[in-house]
Amino acid sequence: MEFDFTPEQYTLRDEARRFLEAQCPPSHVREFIDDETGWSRDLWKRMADLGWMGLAFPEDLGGLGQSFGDVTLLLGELGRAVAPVPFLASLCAGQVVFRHGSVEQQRRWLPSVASGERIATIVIVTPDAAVVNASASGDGWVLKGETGPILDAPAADMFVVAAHDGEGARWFVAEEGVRVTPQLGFDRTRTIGRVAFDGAAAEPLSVGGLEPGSRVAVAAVCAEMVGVAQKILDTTVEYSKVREQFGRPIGSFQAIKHKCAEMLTELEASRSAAFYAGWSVDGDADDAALAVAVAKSYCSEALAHLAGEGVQIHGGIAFTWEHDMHLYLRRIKSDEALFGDAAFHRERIARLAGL
Amino acid sequence: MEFDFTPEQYTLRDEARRFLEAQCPPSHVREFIDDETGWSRDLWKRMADLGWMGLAFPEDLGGLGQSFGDVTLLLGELGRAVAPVPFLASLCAGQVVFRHGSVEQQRRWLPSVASGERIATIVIVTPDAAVVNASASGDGWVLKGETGPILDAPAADMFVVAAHDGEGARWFVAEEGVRVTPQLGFDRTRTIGRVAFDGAAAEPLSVGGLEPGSRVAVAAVCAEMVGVAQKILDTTVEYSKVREQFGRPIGSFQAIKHKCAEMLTELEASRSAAFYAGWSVDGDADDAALAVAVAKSYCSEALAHLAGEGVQIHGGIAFTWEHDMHLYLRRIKSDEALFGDAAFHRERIARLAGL
Amino acid sequence: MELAFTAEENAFREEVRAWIKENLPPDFKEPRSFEERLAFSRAWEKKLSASGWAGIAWPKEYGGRGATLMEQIIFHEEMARARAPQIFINFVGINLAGPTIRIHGTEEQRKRYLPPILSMEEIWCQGFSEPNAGSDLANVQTRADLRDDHFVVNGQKIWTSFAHVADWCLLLCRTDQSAAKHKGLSYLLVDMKSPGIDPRPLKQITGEAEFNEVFFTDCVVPRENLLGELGMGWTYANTTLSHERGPAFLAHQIRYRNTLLDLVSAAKTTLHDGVPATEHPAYRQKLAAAYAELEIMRYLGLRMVTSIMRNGRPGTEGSVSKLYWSHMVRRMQELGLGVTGASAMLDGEDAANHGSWQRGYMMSFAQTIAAGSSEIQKNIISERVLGMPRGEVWAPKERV
Amino acid sequence: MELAFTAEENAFREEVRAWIKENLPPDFKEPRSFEERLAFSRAWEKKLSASGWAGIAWPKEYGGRGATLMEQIIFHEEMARARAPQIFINFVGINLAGPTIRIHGTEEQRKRYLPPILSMEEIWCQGFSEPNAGSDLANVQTRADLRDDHFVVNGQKIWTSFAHVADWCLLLCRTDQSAAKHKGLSYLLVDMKSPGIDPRPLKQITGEAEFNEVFFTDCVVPRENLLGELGMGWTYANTTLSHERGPAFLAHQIRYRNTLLDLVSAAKTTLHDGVPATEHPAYRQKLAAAYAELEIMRYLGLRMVTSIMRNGRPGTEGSVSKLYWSHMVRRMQELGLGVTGASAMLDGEDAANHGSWQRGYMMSFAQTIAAGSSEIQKNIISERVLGMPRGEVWAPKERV
Repeated sequence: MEFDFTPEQYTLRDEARRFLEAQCPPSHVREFIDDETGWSRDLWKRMADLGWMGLAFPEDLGGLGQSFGDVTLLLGELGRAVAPVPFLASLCAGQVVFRHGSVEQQRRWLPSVASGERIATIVIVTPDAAVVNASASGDGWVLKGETGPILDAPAADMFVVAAHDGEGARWFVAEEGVRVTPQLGFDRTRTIGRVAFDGAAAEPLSVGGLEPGSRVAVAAVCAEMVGVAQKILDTTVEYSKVREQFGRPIGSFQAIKHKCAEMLTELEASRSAAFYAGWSVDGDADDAALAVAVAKSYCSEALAHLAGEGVQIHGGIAFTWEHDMHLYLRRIKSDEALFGDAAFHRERIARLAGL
Repeated sequence: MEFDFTPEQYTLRDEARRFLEAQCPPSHVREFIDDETGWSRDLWKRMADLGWMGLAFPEDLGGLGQSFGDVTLLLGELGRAVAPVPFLASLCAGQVVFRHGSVEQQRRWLPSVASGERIATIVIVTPDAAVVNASASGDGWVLKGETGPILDAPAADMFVVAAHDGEGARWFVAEEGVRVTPQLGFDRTRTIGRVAFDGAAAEPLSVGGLEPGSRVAVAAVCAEMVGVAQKILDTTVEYSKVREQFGRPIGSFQAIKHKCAEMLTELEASRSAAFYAGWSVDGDADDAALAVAVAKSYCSEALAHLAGEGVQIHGGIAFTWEHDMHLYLRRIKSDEALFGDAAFHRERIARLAGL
Repeated sequence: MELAFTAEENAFREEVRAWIKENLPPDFKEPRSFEERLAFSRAWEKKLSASGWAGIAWPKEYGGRGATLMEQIIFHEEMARARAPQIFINFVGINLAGPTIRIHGTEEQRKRYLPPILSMEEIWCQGFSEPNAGSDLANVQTRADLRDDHFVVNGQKIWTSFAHVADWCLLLCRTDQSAAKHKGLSYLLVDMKSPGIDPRPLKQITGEAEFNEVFFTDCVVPRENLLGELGMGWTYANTTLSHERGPAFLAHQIRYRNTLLDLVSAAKTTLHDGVPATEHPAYRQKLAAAYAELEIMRYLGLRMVTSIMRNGRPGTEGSVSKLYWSHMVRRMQELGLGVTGASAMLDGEDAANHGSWQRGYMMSFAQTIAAGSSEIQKNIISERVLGMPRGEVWAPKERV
Repeated sequence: MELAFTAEENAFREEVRAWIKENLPPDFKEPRSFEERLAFSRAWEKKLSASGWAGIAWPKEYGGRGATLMEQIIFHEEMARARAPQIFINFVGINLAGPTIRIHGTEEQRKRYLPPILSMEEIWCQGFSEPNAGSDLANVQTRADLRDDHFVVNGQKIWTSFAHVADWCLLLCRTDQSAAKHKGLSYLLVDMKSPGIDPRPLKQITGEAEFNEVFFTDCVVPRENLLGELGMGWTYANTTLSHERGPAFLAHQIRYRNTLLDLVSAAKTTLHDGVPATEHPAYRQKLAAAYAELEIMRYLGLRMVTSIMRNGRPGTEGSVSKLYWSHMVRRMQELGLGVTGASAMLDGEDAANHGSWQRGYMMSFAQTIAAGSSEIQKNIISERVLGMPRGEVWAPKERV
């Protein structure tokens, strides 16, 4: 039994952190925060050069054949950097195609997703429900309906859509004829928008239902949140060591110290839950449905609290636009609402546990 | 506008506190805590001599003609002393008779309740529901059913019962033929027990429905809780000033200070809510139903938290039976469950507020 | 206990209501951008001023209405109930600078500065916080060196509202470098048109710039613009701060009640798990708890008012009230974000109710940080109310 | 990441299961009174001992089973899953005194004391806490004065489990009055039958007496009963304390899972507002949250075990685990009281499930107070894990 990443995986994480510190410092992030549809194509290309988008796809599909676990560490680093790229959306969409698509479908779509050439997004609001309707039309299917907000829809050129086909919810892929209306995100570092289908052609993925695909998305967002929260805690602890009030670093006051200790507790519990959720979806464990609901419910509430405490400890300085703390806070609060909030996932737990 | 007690009322409170400190010190309370049916008849007599049981009943019914507000201060002091007497139960029962009984019924029962000669209790679990059934029998009514746990049932010789008369819930008074089974209370300072009616004769009070009578009971328990909580905070702050660890009083550590500040905040908010609830039932204010639900929901949760913090700050010493802290904790936790807990009263608020 | 109003108070209430009805546009909606708010408030507060409502708490001898505490409460309540805008651009003048000058200024200063505040001819800002003097306000480092008949001011202030539109600044600065931290401070009344003052808008967490940083470089201030006595700035500052929480507590409660009503209607129309949030297990109880907390804020306010009427100052309930309501507001705003579901991921016009939950949530941090952070409040409560021993030096003992 | 067990581990699990099936009475119910528990555990732990399960973590050379970490976990997990009793009367001997003597004792001491622990011929208690040495353990004042060939012990210990039935006591006491607080301490191995020892039952918050106060009056202890070296008590004590949290974390999780299952079944059968607690808005979400928190305790445990296997000690997850689970337990127990409704007003046999929620709630305070209160844990975490500056003296720096 070994419930932790390997030293090699941590090396990858450390490399990713160094890469992002150099290539995606806050100044880079801030180039895009006033632009509703802006995101960093430069960074995306560099990430593609490193093979990040293909990390968790098999080699024969153009990926690097690593586990989903490796990607969760990467997601954490991208969260830490609040990187302005559609990585999470495209990854989740690709993973849904990988888990629900036929071999032919995988071959058709995944190599370009794995190379970063094609940007996909996952069109879903909560992981259990279709958001639009699909109906048969001639040889194929068409989608109708409007939904949102959808993460990184403005950046996407391929849409993996949870649609109701008359019998149940399942995944469809649409490439053309999708109308996207960009929206102003609370998280300014990523794009978001409404998505409308007015008879757009779509193809159903061969494996029906929304799970296990939607679980991957939930696990992914938890992994990202943990990375953001780690950055918040690191920043807060560092600040508390240098910021002086009453002639002493504020980090020497017990009230601040105890808050930070509580934040670390929330973070380590969240990290454990996100690790487990990632592991469980990777191997499709028996308790995967429960594990992702546990992780998302806990991370949403605990890490939103942690983020609030980070702002509080910073005091006035974090209340400025110039300080980066609000970028992390906005990311955490957005992720809290993404793919179902704590209340939603607790209700899932209640049902799964037979309450 | 004046939303506070008068100096005279506070003088009464201070006298009550001095009286109870002398007549009902913890050593006196502890005489009864190992005895399921034991309570202090001595203290009761002395309280009767002071006219406490009649405080809030009109003079023509043998009372002192003061407001219910005066009694709430007294309830707080009795809570502070965790006095082993059936005051709250008998007061609530008497108030129900006062508010729902005909003049004749008031005259028949209240003078002996107001003098402390007769001890009454209120047979109800949550303030909105009948607990047993009443049916017509000959000229009168009989009660059938079993319910509990009922506060101070083992001490009572008169039962004011929320019963369903076939059309709705209303109050009945039963004196004979009531079977009481004493139970071990979590709060060891008062008696408690199951109450069974197997055709006991009972008389309906003339004003139907359970309100406003049941509201008085809810307001009364909140007033008591505030007194207990004040004692917990006082004791905790005092202890923190004298208990030394690491060569300093623990009350000089910011972590302890901040906890105490939070406790005071919870206490003052609870006190405000209990004051208002008491005021609102006194004059049957328009928002009385809401006010008591607000008070009971808030006091239950906030003061249970406060009590837990009191134990935590005391550390090991509060973990002993010999220390009085657990007596207060048990009283608070019992009161939390008495006449509906926080969840119950929040649901009431939701309905009253049209949620 | 008596919660009824007198006939006179009720008549006063009718007067306020009638005035609002006549003067507030019936379709009035709180402007959403800071600039719009500023423009609206200029006109609105002029109106208030012209009708004698600007300084209702000010004594009659200084041009105010000399309203009783109950009248002030009634006035603020009615304004809140009508969702009329709160005093904004003239807030510092009416509530902070004005009372401070009235209490500590010379007779000449009173005559010179008070009337134009009431008439809104002169707008004020206050220069208090500095980057290194947040919770530790006595650490003010902006220096004013006395040279014959004038001071030369150098330094930086932060969180200065209205600095870019203000005519005057109530400036807390260090006039004695050698005295103990809180003893070398003085108050200057600074003409914002003086050379050497550079106010720069400070973009806050919401993306709007409601505040400014203000840089002073060799700014000359005449000696007669010293407020009261030299070295008394710390004492006077406590006057200013004590006026920051006025008798407006109950009115704030009504404004938060408006927020809660908005929250409830959002909850009724937003589906979670297929049911309105009001029927969802998680949100139903939280909404009810928010409702209870808000009611209790009113009761706390009623106690505070009673204490002030009886003793001239709030009692224990007053010392905890800021801690209570600031965290109540944070919870309520966070609940607002939660209730709106996936819309929480949006902002501004794209989000539910024009982004008011996002803005309200972000702004709620101001409540627990500004005007004495929650941590400072807890220090004060534990030491001054509960009498717990000082263990860590966190503020000069002399702070009132 | 790999959560599967090896074939050997699975075989070991089968062995444990088979043994439990054979030895645990099928209708076994945890005894409710302390005295019953004591009686049962004497017999049960003798059985464990006879079958070689007593010291499974002890090295083979000292009579133990030398089980791997995974085997220990499996053993504890299976015991927990079967709701078999936890090690009780021999807990101090097996988990605290034994390892401390093995690591710090002389070869003679090892030979003399270890075998009777394993065989349960000798029961141990530990003399650690004192009325004035709670969180501040270095403040131990029980003194042992060395006179030629023996120590004379005077003082008082508190929270000493099993003192009235124990044969030996692992006693932390002050042997040097002049040295720094944590430097003058030593460990003595004290025969509880010596004259001058008076253990008195200490009734705890639940009304039961699981602990004792122990008074030492001129109690003579031979010099050879000094453990290891003089003045090393503080260092050795940290060994003892570090063994207090063993690899039993995952097993604890299973025991709390049993508690949660009891809670859920109580919730299903207790009506609130006319519906089972599982369907009531307030309780449904809280039950789900408790479920999530409990699952996360398992994940934390898995990480801890992995860290111990890799590095010999837990990582960051280990430093927060006590804070995490102790408060989790408090919430769960309090939820239990809430779920049982009006029955929360009762206790003992009259209450739901024989008063287990009342007892569990009261006992949960032990988790956040004993073995390093939550406040001490937060000090440790902030300074040692997060590297925050020491501001207040709260413990000797040397504490490991």
